[in-house]
Amino acid sequence: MSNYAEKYSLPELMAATVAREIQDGELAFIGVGMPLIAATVAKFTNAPNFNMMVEYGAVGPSPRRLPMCVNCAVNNERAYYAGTQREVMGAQQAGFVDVACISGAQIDKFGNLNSSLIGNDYFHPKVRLAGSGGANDLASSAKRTIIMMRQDGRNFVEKLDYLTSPGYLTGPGAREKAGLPGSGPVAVVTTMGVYRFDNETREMFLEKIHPGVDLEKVKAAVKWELAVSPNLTETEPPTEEQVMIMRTLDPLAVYLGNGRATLSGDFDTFMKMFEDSYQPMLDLIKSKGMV
Amino acid sequence: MSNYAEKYSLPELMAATVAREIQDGELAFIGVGMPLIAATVAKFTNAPNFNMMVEYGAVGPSPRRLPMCVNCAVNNERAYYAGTQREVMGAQQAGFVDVACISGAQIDKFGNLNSSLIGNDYFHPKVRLAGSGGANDLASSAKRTIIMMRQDGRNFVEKLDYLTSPGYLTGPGAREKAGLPGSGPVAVVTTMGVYRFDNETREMFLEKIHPGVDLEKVKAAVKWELAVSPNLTETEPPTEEQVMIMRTLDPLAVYLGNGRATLSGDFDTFMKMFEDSYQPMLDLIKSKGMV
Amino acid sequence: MRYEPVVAPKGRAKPPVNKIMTAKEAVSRFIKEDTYLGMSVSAAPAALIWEIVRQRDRIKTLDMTITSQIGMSSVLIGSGLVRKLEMAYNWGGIEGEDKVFRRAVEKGIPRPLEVEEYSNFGAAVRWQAASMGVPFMPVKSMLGSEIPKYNPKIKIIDDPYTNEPVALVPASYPDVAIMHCSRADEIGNVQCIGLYGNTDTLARAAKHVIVSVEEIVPQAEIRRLPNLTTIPYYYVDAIVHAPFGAHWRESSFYYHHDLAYGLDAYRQFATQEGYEAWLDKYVLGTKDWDDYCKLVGYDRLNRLMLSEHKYQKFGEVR
Amino acid sequence: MRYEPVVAPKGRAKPPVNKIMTAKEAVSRFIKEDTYLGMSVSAAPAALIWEIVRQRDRIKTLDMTITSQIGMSSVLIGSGLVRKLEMAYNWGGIEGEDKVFRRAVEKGIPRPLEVEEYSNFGAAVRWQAASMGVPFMPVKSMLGSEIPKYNPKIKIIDDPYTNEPVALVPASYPDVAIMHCSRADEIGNVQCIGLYGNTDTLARAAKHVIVSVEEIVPQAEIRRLPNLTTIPYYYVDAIVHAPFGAHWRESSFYYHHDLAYGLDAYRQFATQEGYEAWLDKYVLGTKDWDDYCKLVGYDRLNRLMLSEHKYQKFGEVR
Repeated sequence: MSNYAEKYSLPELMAATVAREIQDGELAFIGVGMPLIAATVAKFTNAPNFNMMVEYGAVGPSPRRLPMCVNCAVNNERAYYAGTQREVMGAQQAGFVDVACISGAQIDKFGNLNSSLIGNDYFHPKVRLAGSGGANDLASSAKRTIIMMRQDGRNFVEKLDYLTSPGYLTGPGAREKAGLPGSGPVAVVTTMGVYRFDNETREMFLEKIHPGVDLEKVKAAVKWELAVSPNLTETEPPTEEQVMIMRTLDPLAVYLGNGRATLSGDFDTFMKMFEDSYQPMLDLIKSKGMV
Repeated sequence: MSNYAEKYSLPELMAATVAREIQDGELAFIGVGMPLIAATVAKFTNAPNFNMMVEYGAVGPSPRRLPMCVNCAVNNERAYYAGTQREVMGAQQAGFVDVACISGAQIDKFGNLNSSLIGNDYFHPKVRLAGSGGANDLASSAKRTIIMMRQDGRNFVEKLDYLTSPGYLTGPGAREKAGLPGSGPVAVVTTMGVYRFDNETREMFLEKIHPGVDLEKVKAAVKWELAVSPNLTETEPPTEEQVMIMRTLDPLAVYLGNGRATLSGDFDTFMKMFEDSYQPMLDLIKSKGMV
Repeated sequence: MRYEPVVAPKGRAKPPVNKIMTAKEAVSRFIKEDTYLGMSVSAAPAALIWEIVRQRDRIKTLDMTITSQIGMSSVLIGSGLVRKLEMAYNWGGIEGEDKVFRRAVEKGIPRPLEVEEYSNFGAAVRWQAASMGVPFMPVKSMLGSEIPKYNPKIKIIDDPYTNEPVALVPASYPDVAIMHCSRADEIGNVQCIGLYGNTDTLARAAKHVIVSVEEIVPQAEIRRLPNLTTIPYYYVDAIVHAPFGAHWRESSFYYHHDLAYGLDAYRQFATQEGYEAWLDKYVLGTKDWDDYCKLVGYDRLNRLMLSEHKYQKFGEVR
Repeated sequence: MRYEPVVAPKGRAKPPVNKIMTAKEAVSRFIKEDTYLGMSVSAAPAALIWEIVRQRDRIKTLDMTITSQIGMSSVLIGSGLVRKLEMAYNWGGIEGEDKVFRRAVEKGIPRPLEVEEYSNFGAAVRWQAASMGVPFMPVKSMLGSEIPKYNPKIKIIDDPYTNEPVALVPASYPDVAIMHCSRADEIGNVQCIGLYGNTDTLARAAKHVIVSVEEIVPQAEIRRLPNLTTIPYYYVDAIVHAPFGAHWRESSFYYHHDLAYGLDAYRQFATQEGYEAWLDKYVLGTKDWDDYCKLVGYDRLNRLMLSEHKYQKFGEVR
């Protein structure tokens, strides 16, 4: 059933798009933020038997509230397993993880990512960023990765300032030569559209464009000669159900809007969000016949 | 206090001797059998704050019955930790284990042990034995080892048929050169006496001889020119308390006599031994102010 | 560019579906001729071993990887199924000398047995390497001994950081692993209570995993105690409900080792004829594990359980 | 031969003695100038970090090893104590951009910060190598990336078994590790409930270990649930009783992450002046953790606990 939502936000469109990338029965390595919203939507719609691994040591949680971080207590709420990061990272390196969601500040045409620094001198960066965290591990070993990124016009670059997380490196055969177990990125979901990677050249091409986005604007936001699919289509909008699920899980738009700004210093609003989450989430879980 | 027992068996003498080698506060890697009896005696007498590690994943058990094997359920009875073999083996390799008890079928003058096979062709042994098990790991990484062996006249050899567990290998400096973390054996407690290793030559010498054993018999039971301490003394007998503890833990002499023979097929006697062990062991534990 | 998107292969995760089946089904489905079989020692998967022997005419030959086995592997060796044994220790423990093992190695009865040796830790970290998807693990055991001399798979290198010798052992990926554990839910989340040796890492190393358990519990019980989950569902192919499934050995917090039985079995194993008489009666002569338990006697098994619970019951003070 | 027997050195095991002390005592005793400090992220050892900053005039300089840190490490970096950071990630997580980290790396404010980078798993297995007493661990992460290009400690070799590339990372043995866990007994048997990242292996890697805990429990409670023991006593030097000891971060099964506080703190950290104002009020302005909790408000902390318990309480169905 595709009862599309009439009103939805761009983050909601992106999360719904990623949710559709997750298949039933899969094991996914999910970071918090938008990927978590997407994973939750998938679990309650197209992939009821998929389970989530969270980086700091949780598998298959069934939380009734919004997780805050990869090491957040919510991640082991009613989980199948709780313990170490090495359990989930080791399982991933051994090939058990079907799909992982990652992001970065810069990306190139082979899907390589930079989340470490901006500038051309590693030792004196213009802007220092977070670093790999688990992104390099997921990009190296997950069977496939889905990349979620903001497109700001400057971050789809010809050459990365630093290669933090491997995509297809220099092209066909490069991952195998490097000894990487995973097979690399299959999709890039951005604020402008959806990109795939060509099986022959391993180069990114535009497959879908978001409703209302101008193709020339997309091309201008990509610093290399962007390949566009001859069958370019418009991104499928989120369904009403997908949007309902997102707003039930994240009522203050902490991940899907500017909820963080409103919560800064506002303890009561923050706590009320949690205290009130139990019943609506439980109802949602039950409506899907889950436990 | 040294209120010596008037009557005791040779195994009881050996166990008491090993018990005296364990110091308070130490962490020891203990296999079952006689070393376990010795460790229990030490815990209740000279080393109340020492704790035991058992190979298949238990630390600091406080059992009220006799363990049967290194992976016996009794080993995690009221333990501080229960889980994996890699926890205890890893801790040992990282240098956390003060002392370990091992054994073998053959030993040479440098305290190297063979527990794998008898015969001069590895691929066609005259007698196939158990193999290393954990013995090699303990001999490699425990800070010091104590060796317990039967002396049958043939097993203190010039050359081992197979070197399963390293003592001092070929002599001074050989362990360091091989890259072994532990420092090697400090004592060999046999059915005839107690041997030490000379700090300079790393060769075994006879330090103590058991009451009633003839020195010439000992020399005849050693296939190399045995060095004998100029201050050779008689082995200290077990105290009444040490013997009482051994007989409380092992009333049917499963480890300290021929209990196994009598138990074969006799389920009722076997079960009664367990069912009746609770109260006397509890009384013993309480008498020592332990929990 | 053909604009044909990259399609990635699936991961190795087993899906969260109902995995409960009988030992007969599990062994038939996963264990074939020439299977490279891994086996846990804590607890001993007796119910699964018995079923493998019942299907020996179909299976014919197994190569095995263990750390240490105390008695139970000899049931397989004596049956003529085992061609090769990668091991650290194979003996009777308190039951004593393993004549079955000796006959196979010394005399090739009932068939020649090739032995590949490691130390216990050396054998265990081979599974750990596989569980992490790395080709080897470094270890400080076995250095200076003759174990590497007769096992070329053990490589001694100079550590590139300290230049000191370190031994490398290669990852071991069993085709199938069999193990006996405490409890599991129907999708295969397994919880081991008490000591469990290397059961956790063996399950992570193997391509297919068959777990027999004392109890099957609801998913909600697993979710209540997620820190007790030893083997998450994605490693597991089959859950076999086999109460007392480790007899004559122990199952921590469930029942005690039946030494009287074990010693008596070992007495019979002293000759191949004795072993076969035991096998005919207790293994081939019983159609499944429940049938074996009836033959041993549930009264006897129950007494072993009560004795264990007198001393320890998980989560309770005894 | 002089007949002087070999005397072996003692092992590294910490004895089973009463290890309960205040954060002030523990930090004074174990953390010195130039200490190589390891820190857990799940849970964040806030009570111990605050105390380290209170003693910064004595400690002066720390080199740190972490996997990832979410916010808390910046309290140390901003205080001017940190000279070097071995890390995979150092940022605010949901609290956002870490301006303290940026100032230190980009501008050397309040002091230059050297960064040595790994992936999360790459950083974690360095502690695992140390925990096992091996000089390195092999890993398949970081291959093909530029992480090894700027970190010579990462060596890429051809695996001697498969000839495929594999990365080696060297063991990391912190002088001192600080961590916040669920509960412990007085001799230092520690149980972590919920996810705990790499806290277990960090404790096994470090020379000295300081653990702050939510609850101190009797030994009998540890013995009742031995499978829950995450860190046995022989690794632990000090147990510090610090309820709510991870605030503003979460402590699984005890209380929720105080995001409202964290976001507000990060807003203040945007400038060094803002950071110092926060530090003066909440860290230097409080004499110990209880004093900090009073300043934050036990009513607020209690509400975070009640909210967590509404959703999960260990061993209970919620």
